[in-house]
Amino acid sequence: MSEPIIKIENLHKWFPVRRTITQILKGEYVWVKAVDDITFNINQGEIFGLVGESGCGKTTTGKLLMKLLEPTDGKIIFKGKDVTHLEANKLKEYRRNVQMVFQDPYASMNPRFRAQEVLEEPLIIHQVGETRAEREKIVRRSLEEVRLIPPEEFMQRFPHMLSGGQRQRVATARTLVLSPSMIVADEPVSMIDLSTRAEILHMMKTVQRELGLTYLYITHDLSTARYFTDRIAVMYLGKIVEMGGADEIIDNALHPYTKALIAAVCEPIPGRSNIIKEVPIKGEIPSAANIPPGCRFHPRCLYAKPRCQEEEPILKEVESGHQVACHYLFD
Amino acid sequence: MYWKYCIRRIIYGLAIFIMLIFIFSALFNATMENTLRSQIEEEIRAETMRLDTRMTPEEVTRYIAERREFKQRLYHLDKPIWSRIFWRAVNVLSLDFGKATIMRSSSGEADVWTIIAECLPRTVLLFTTAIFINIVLGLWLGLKKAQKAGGLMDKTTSIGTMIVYGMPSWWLGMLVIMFFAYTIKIFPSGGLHSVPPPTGFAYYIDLLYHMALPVLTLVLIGFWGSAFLIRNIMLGILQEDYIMATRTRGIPERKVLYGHAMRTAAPPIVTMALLSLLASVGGNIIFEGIFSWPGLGNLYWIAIEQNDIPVLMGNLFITTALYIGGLVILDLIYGFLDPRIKVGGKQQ
Amino acid sequence: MKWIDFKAGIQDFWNEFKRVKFGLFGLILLFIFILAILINPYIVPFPEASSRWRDITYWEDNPVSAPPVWVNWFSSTKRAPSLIIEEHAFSEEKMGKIKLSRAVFEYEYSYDLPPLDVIFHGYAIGSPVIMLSIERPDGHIIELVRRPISKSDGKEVRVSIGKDSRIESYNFGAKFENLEGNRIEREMVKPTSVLFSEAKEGILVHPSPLKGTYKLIAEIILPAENDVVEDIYFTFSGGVSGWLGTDSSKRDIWSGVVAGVKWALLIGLLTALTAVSIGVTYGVVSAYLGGWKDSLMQRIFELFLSVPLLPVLIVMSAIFKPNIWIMILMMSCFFWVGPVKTVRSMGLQIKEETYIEAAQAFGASSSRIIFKHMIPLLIPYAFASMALYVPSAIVYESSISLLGLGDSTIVTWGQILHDALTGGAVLNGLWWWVVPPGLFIALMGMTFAFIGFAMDKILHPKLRTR
Amino acid sequence: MVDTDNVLKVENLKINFFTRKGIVYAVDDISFTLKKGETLGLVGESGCGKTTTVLGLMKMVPTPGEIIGGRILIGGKDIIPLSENEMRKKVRWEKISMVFQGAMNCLTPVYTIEKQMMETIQEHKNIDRLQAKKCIINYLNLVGLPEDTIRRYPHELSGGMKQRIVIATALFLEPKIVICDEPTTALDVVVQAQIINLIKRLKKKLGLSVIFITHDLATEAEVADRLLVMYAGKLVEIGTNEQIYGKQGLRHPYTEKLLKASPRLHEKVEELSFIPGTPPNLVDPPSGCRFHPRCSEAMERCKKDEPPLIEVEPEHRIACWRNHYE
Repeated sequence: MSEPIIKIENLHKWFPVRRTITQILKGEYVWVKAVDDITFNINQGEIFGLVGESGCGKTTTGKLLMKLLEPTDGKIIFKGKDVTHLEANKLKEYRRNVQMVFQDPYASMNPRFRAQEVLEEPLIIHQVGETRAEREKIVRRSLEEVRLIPPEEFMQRFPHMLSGGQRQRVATARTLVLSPSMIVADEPVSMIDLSTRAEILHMMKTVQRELGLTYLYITHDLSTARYFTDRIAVMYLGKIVEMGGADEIIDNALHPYTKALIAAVCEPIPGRSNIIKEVPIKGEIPSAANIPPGCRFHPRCLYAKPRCQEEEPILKEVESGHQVACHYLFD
Repeated sequence: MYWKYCIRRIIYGLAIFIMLIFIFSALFNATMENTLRSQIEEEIRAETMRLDTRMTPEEVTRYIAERREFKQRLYHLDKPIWSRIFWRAVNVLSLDFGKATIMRSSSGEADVWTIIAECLPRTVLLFTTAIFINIVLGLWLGLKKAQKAGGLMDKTTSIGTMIVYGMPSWWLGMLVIMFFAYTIKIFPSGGLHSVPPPTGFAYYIDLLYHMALPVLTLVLIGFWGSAFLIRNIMLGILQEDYIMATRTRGIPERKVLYGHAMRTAAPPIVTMALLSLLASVGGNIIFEGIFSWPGLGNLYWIAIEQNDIPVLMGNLFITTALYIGGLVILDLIYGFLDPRIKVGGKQQ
Repeated sequence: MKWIDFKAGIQDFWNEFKRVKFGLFGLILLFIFILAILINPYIVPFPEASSRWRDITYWEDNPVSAPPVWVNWFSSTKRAPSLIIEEHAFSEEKMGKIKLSRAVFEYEYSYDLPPLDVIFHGYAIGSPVIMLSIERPDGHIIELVRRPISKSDGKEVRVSIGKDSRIESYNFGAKFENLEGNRIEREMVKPTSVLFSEAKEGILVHPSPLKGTYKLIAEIILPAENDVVEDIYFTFSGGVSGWLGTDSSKRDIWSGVVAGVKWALLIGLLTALTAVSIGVTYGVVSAYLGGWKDSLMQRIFELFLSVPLLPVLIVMSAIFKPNIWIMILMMSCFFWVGPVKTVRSMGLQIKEETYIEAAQAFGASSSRIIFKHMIPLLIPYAFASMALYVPSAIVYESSISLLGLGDSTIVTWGQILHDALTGGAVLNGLWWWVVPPGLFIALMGMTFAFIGFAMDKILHPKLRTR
Repeated sequence: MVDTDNVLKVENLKINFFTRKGIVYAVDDISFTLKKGETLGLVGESGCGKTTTVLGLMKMVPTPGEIIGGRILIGGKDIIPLSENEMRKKVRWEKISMVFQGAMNCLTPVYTIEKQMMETIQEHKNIDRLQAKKCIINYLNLVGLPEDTIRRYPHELSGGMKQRIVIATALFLEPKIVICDEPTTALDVVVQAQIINLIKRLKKKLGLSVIFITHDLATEAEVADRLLVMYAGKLVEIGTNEQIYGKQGLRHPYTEKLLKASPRLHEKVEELSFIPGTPPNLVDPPSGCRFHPRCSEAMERCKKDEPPLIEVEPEHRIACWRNHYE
């Protein structure tokens, strides 16, 4: 719980936008800055949460870590090795170590594959297990790890024959067959009914403890993030605005955006139906192609000052492990 | 926003046309050059006949060689192959299709472009009339079908669509002629107008009278398909959330159907109906031969029968131009009807 | 995909398909077409029609432009149909070295209009003499033809009474006819109409049929020991002939149309199969690769899309005179654009599916993703569109053939229609020449339309009505 | 007798879907009332029949569904016998309007906002365009949108803006009842909170009665005065906000479990509980209490007999045998 397993340094991902003819003639480029200079570490055996609204770049970050996208700039260092740009065979090796759980478990499995085939596929791709029997043993073991017991009962089922929770278990089991050291989980429970959501989170946590895994948990839901993660980074328009221990961030949020996010969360507590609870934020999130200058949050910030329009704030440590990027707090 | 889209689409269509012309020129280069060479030889032979009889045989040979060289240079036949192809394409693009070997225009000219220009409006007239009637009928029937999808009418007309699906229009044309022109003798068997053509207003009546059978055939074959297509598009849209939302707002069904649903369906309906009909123009073109309708399609028949390569090629170029033109117009209409193109993409 | 899953998949699809009635009907029609190919020799009188369509000797016993036999059912004047009589009473006499054989064929005539011709067939070796005569129900015996055969080691003998017995028939008729009022040219006499008519005045001018049993007698003189005439039979060229009549070149249309089934199926299925396979792969690859490769592939696709198909095929056929295989190739070369647009958009959708991303995250190669994950999903669509391209391919081939640009070594429906058109069938109302081939094109198209639309209906649940 | 307090009263509503696989009992014998000026929450897992219930209230159940029984009283008048035409002209949108799930898809893409709203106004009210336009702008301002929005096409607007337009459209005929079917699910957290605030504010200002549907208990806690909990086409619990969310109290096991399964922001819990199993198939629902196969406290009786809704305290009714003898 101390060594960083992965270090992200100044990572950028800019997507080019189709330009008009005049823009081409003038040599102007237009970018959607999905991820714009982020730096963070994830320690061995830790659950790291990445929180933000849709379009803030959290999923792009996950895909960059998965090497499903090539970063525009910056570095990714995994277990001391630079993995920013990898050749095909090295990439394959890297992918054995880092796996991904997707938002929609049903969509993440080919509907024509049986659970067994779904689980076998990574083994076939990575040529793990010489024989069918050997592969089947691995499949069985990983199904047991996600508490689908007995495994035989589930191996022959198609995804549509499984319940939502079972599907996400199979999806998790699939990431485990290659015994990775890190798993990127992109909103693994947002598509699952409330009644089973807790079940999946519980299972994922148990597996993590048993196998000593590291998670990057991507979510828009602060309440599950608090329950599930050790540390949280809050993203806004491609940047990390606040980062720190999960409890620290939620109980002691400093950045105005984080505060707004926390205020917006609904909770099953009685007697709130008559109160209009103000969310301290203005307007809606702008497009990532059109990022405001200075602090990118300033057009929506209730505390914005002239300085915020000009100068971009950087992450500063306020307490040990708690970093915030805001001018307002330090003035 | 919209005019930019228009210009882009037109330029793009032109580019495709130019490219196709180059490809055709390369593909049919050998045949066309053979025709050209024999045409040159023929001209030279005709010239030698008129020569002074006092010339010596050597002089005649030299004369022929000179003329041949001159003419070949004139038609770029002395250049390397890629240059010949290039010049052919350039000629085509400037509407210079050369001279027909046998065929003549009604005024007796051998210029291919003149021959084609005579036929072009007739084809356009016949097919646009048919397309128009097709769409009107198709819309009417398609809407009815979509409204009561799965009903008896929908089912039977869908079966009708399938029955005519693989029916060649020219075969139906043959049957229609046999029946209407030869058995009960109420329509002419073909042609553009009576001989001699009547004058004044009667001319147009006569023209309509001659158009009746071919148009009837095209509509009989065509409108089932457009009705089915329109039904499917409408059915898809009628299941959208906003149709339900509009209904709950208390908007009467008539307005939901003819307003919201039809208006949303308009761009795909226009494209799909026109596209399928455009394809049917491409596929029905020899249909004209059956009715002796002297349009571009009939020209194919005659050019093939008389083996007149320049006319055949010229015809192909014009048909291609027409076809691409149709595709471009289609996209322009689509863009006009769809606010997402007309007003521009998502708000930035 | 494992076999058992494939089977299960097919089973599921079949269960869905069974519910679509018209789809089943299409399947039945297709089955009938295939059956027609398999039992072709048993259902047509001229099983070699396919290979000898343009061989006039194969058809010479048929009447010219005769309507189908079933026309008799609806008509008050019955015409004699085409017929072959092989059965005969045979007797042989020996007079020294010379043999005299006598074969008697019985012909039951009960029609209003006589056959157009009666032809004697045999196979002769040596130099026999063949004498044909007819014994009418009224007892008259007429000697018709006396034909010596020049020395041969074996050849087909064909004696046409209609052609070779004009004088004999005239002479017979003239005995009854009042020739004063009606001057009749000998050359104008139709022997069969004299021979099968009542022996009374008007036999040459307004003959009335004499119904009853006729005996056709063939007497053969075999002058040498080894001379033989064998395999003898009579053919009658009827006033009606075959299930679908004959054309102006005496060809049996039913045989031709049935022979066309296999070519139509071949052209349609082969073209659709090649074109759709290319199109689906192209669309998926284009969708999967994305970026500039996708753009480039799309531009190429649009170039092909902008080609007016039939005119180009016509011009190419006129200039290159392709055979049927090249023609199929040519059509495939343009047909493949058909499914591309839909497949690409479906491919783009599938590509966005998380399981594709998941496979990428496991390090699956592009080809694995395309062939293992994407194409299997498109197979039902591919089959449906294949079914719908079959009729187009058939119609295109017919159109080209209609212009007389088809492959002349085979017989297709389009070619029959071309012959009909040039033979003036439309003008002369020879409907049995025009209707059947086109009807078969339409039927074949309908068959595949039924199947294709049924599959389409299953594939697009949004269009389901219930 | 006209019930002055209840703007809407539903009695024994039954809606079935007649599908090829069999009859789906989507809404099975539901009764409830909506009081003037209150927000009634309707919660349940996906597929439990929430949306079907409210579509039934507008008589807009999509085919092959049908209302097969019950009464729907709006202002004391049963609307079930009304003809389609009467519904369209007098009830829909004038008395009861709806904000749909997925507002993004609820606007016709080829019409401007003005045209769509104008059409609705003119269909119901006999006023000229100028007045109508004023009214539209008025309501757009009310939901916090600028005036020039009326010239826009739907694709030019963000999700939150579209949702606001849909809300404005639902309100401008001044209906007494507004149904909100998951109006916030597709939106981001912050926008969600904004829309919820908007609905609350408008409710107060215009004196509306709102039925608010969601699958999320936490969201419901923020808006609903009273709650209906649905499970597999049945009502299992009716109670006030306090009764459902309060610290102590009697709850249906299903509600109880759902509550324990929702994580809370300001309370660190080590373990969340969950409900095993999956919601039943409504073609062949379980016998007795429909929740019994997933209930940890199920008794023998639960398997056989269906529990009725029993009042356990004022305003609070629960359908569970556990409470029957208490």
